[in-house]
Amino acid sequence: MTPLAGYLLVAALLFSIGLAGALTRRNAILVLIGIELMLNAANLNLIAFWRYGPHPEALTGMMFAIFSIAVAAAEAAVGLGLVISIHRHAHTTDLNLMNRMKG
Amino acid sequence: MSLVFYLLAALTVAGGLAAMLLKNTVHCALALTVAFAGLALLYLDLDAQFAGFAQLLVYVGAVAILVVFAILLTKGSETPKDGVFSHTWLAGLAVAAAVFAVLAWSILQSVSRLPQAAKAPTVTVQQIGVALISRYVLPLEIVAVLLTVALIGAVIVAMHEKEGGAQ
Amino acid sequence: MIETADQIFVLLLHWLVSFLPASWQPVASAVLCAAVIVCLFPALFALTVWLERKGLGRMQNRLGPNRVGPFGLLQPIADGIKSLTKEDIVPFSADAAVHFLAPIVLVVTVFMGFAVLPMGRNMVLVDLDAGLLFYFAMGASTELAVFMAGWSSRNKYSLLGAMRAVAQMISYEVVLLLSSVVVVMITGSLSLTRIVEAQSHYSWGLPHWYIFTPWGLAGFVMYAIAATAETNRSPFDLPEGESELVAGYHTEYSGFKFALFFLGEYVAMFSISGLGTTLFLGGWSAPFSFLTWVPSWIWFFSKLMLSIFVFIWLRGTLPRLRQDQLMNFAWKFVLPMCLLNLLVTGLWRFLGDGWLRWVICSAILLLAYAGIALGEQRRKHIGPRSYRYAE
Amino acid sequence: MQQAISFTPQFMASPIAEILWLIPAVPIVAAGVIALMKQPRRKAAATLAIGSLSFSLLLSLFAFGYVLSGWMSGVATREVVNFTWIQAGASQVDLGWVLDPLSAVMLVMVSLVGLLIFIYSTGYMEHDENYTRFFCFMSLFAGAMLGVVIANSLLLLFMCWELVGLTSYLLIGFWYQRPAASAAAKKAFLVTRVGDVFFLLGIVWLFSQTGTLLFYNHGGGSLEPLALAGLLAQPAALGLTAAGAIGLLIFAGAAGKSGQFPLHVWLPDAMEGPTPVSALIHAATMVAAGVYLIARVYPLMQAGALAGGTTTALTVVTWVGASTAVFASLIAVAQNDIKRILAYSTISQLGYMMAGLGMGGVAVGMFHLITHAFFKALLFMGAGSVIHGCNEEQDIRRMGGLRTKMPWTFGTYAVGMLALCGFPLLFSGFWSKDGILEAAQHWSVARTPLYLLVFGALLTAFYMTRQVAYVFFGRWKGGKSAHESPAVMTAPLAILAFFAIALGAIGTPAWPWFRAFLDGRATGFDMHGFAEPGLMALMGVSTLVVFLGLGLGWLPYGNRSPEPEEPDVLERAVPPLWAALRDRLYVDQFYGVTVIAFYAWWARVSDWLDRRVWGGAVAGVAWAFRLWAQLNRSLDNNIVDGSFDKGCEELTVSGGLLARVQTGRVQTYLRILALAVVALAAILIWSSRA
Repeated sequence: MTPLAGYLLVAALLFSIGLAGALTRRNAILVLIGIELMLNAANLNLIAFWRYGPHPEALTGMMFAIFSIAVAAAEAAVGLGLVISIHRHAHTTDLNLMNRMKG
Repeated sequence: MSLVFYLLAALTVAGGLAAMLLKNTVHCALALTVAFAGLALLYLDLDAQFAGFAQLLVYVGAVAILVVFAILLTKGSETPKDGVFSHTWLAGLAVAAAVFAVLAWSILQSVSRLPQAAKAPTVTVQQIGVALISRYVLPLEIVAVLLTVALIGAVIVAMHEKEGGAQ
Repeated sequence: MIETADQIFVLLLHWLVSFLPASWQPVASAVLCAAVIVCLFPALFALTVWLERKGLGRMQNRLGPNRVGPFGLLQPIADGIKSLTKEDIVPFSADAAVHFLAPIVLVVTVFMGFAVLPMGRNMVLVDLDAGLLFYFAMGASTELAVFMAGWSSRNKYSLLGAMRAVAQMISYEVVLLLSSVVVVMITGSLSLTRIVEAQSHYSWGLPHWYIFTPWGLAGFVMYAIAATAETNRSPFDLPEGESELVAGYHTEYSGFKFALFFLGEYVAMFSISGLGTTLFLGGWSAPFSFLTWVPSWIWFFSKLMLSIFVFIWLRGTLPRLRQDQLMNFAWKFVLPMCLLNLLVTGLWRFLGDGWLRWVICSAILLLAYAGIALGEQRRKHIGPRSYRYAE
Repeated sequence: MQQAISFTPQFMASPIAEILWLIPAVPIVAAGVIALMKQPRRKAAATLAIGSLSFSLLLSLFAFGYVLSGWMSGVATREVVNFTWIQAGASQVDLGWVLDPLSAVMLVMVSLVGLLIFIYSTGYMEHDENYTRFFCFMSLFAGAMLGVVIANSLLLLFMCWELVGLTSYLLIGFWYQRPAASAAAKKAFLVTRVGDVFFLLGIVWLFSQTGTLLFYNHGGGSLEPLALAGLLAQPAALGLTAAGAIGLLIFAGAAGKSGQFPLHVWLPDAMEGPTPVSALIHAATMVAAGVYLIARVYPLMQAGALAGGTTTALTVVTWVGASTAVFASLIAVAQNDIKRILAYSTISQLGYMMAGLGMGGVAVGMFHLITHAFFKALLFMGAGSVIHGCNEEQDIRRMGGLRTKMPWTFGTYAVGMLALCGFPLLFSGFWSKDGILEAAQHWSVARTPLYLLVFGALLTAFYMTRQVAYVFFGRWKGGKSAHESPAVMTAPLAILAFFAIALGAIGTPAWPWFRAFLDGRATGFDMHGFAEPGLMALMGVSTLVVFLGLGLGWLPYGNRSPEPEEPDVLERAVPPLWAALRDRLYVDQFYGVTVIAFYAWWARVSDWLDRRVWGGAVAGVAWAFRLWAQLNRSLDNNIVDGSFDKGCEELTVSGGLLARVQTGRVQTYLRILALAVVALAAILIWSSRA
């Protein structure tokens, strides 16, 4: 098994863990954490492909990862801000209690 | 497949699992930082120095702190009585498992086609900088704008209404 | 002869390592250097504690420690023994694991910082291409340790202290980064050895240290402020404001863990001073061209101790700030000034050589500072302070 | 008269020429800034306007000095800076500016007079609450005018030209509360449009012929021999060459701006604007822009002229100019509004300039333009000072005896008046007018213009004397007592008066410096300039005419101040003539019954069409649709609705069912999302596997 496959598997595992968390946890913050994990798994993929790809000197994958790190930071900031404001209104961070959008 | 890789992978996955499974939210956050650190080390293992350190700086240094702050601000640190998992946790788990199955399957399918170990590329920070301001300058600018917007947006969203933006 | 004196430690290392088979040598040398660092700085820490207590004593018209050994020189050792032999108390409701991990994480991350500091010619543990970035990554990680300590010990003082500390460190981390970026802009490299080399040229016998340029001076001032805040030193020592919260985030620590925190703080001070030295004061380079025969490491450590003395001096002189003042200062004054400094550095970089850039850059900076000062005075911001009591 | 060695023209653009664009740019920017100011910021506005214009004046002086030094060292400066504005396929539109003696002289004149008038207006307008707006418009005008002056491209010139027109419109209607003012503004705008349409036609034609609108472009410009030759080769209608036709079209535009005979009607009404405006725009600069335009495109007008001969275009210019000169001064005789009299005299002087251009060449016309600018600005500002002093009284019959009440104004006004009449030897007006007469004397085509112009001179002297007698002599007949104006108003008057006298020195036949400067020839002082055949006689005649005019004016009006109501001396003498003159020879009435009436009729016709024809059609269509709608409704109610309602019920039911899916729980959605992704991925991989 090639090293790349190993990295990809780790990334897949991490992604699934993050997804599982995002799907199962009640606390909104933890859902956000799960999403962060998924993002990081994607970054790992990008970097792995950059490393073992045909043109590492083109830096494409690396750049992609760096940008996604930056964007993820912004996402975390806004997401947590939203959670805080929701908590201020609903006094809970439990997603199961936040179903005002019910059809 | 070096020993280092296995160790780091184990660390990272363990961190991720802990972050998703632990009851105490703050513990989850700390475990998350472990996972982040592991990922950073993985990057280093992949000769992506810059990305690795950036990962440390951004995630361990900033995002983790943000998360714990959010937890403390939302009194999330004490665990709720009726469990930390939603009652549909089984379905969620199943879906996640399905996703993993698909991913793993596709990877194992294409193992033969994946490139073998390549020689480590030598990338200096200078090259990255040059690339950032020459070829990737537009994304850079856009990210800059995005970060600014996110900063302002986060502040406004999290600000107390009664202070009416006085801060 | 001079060469050997300069490179003595390097030669020593090579000699020692040469006994081992080639395959082990890199690992061995790394371990050796790490060991040296880990031993050296605690010793320096002990010395510094004694210096600080003596110095503060002088400043406050007391004698300071003078019982243990000559001039109380053995005082630190006594303290060390005491803290080692003390009982290690963990509060009943505390989160044992985190409570245990916190000091370790702190000390480890702090020591990591030294890995990239060049302490003399060819005297750097790992010459990373992204050394500065690495350093800041490590510095960022210490905040987590502080938070762990404060949160895990289930004590409102600790928590408040930790929150204050983290908030303050985050705010000033930004300033720290921005004030260092100017150096990177000019040097064109994140590698600290490269930065030092860029500064170790001489014209008319004077070195090209960055502090001797307008932007460098401004940057250094910002850096010094940020460093003081980053290490929670007075006047920014709110996290441990004895009068407000008993001892901040390490209230609930005792014995050896407390010693670790204590050590951690001082070592952090060393490393941040070392970084400042490297960035602005020309690292291990001599202050005058005719002094280059003095071994480089001597210069580094003397500069280090000098800045440490400044820290002590500040502590002896300045009163403590209030939290809001602290934050306003960080976000409303220091940060904009750093951004301005970035601008000026860009100008400097592109105005090319010649006297013109000196005039323009210094003019801009001076105007900015003078203007702000005048404006503040006009708007009576620097007036009698008003107290807001907690309700 | 001089040895006709012509200097070598040079084209390299010097630094001063490079920054020439600043001269118009600065006042325009200032105008923009002032426009943003609040109304009470009076001081700031005035300061900004004056400061910017004095900057322009400084630059203009530099430019002039540069050209002058070039001239001294034997170089006829003509430096152009061109750049491409629009690049459309093969053809490109270039803009640019030119620095040559013509533009240099004009620059200095415009900015100097403008500056003086700005300073004057700070006094004149101080009681007006729209002070800032006034200065905004003023400096916008100054900028645009300077732009006209430096333009090296017919298009750029046209832009600034229109801008000038716009500001003139805005300033005439500055007191838009007065119906008269707003009407006058509209009139001015429309009438000048008539000219501008022809002008634009000329521009387009020129562009289509030569492919460029630049005047000078290192041999590639439209005024340079190459292009001119092409234009001459191109025949147009009625025996005209393209050059001649384009010249005539451009002249139409110029006539509109400079109020030449058929299009002069707007200028007298323009006096509704504030007096500084009349002085700056409708006496000194803008109206002169037409003359300047002709001077600028002179090579075009002159193209195809035989040696010493003339061309159709120039002939037309001459005749129009000469006739306007007499015509306007005739009307001026019978006016009672102090500013109107000056307005008509302006028209007639513009006629002189045109005639001078047509017969004597650039230098003759331009010289009169410059001198006239100074003394006419002086007269207008004097009139303004009088009006100001007599608290907004404009009827000369209600004034009188002001020479004691406002000595400064009187003295300066007298200087201006004498300059305008062309009082011999001492005043600039004499020399410039004399140059024109001399040109007319040597004109090969006809003698009539000479006689016309001489007659005009007589009338000028006459009506000016009448006015001065009415205003300054006799006894005061106004209501409240008059008072001298503040120094800020009189000082500019004094300065202008100085120029009104001194400028004459640069254009005497003995030392025709101005002409030499413009034509780029060397010159020196020699008395033989007077030895020109017939010159002495001509000067004698004009002197005689002037004295005659003064005398004729003084006899009936001097020192005896009739009551405001009692009819004028001439009116008693020859009532019909007087009536004709007072009603401005019925030109306005004529337009009223022809052009305007036609437009009114046409408007009525189209109105009728709208109401009856189109309106009817629309109504019919609408009616048809209403019918159709009725049918539809009956259909709907009975057939469609029933089924539709049923369908709606079904929809609500099914929607309710679907709504169950919307649990409002994020995780549910996320789950479904993930499932979908899984399915997609599976399909993808499966398909790619084979």
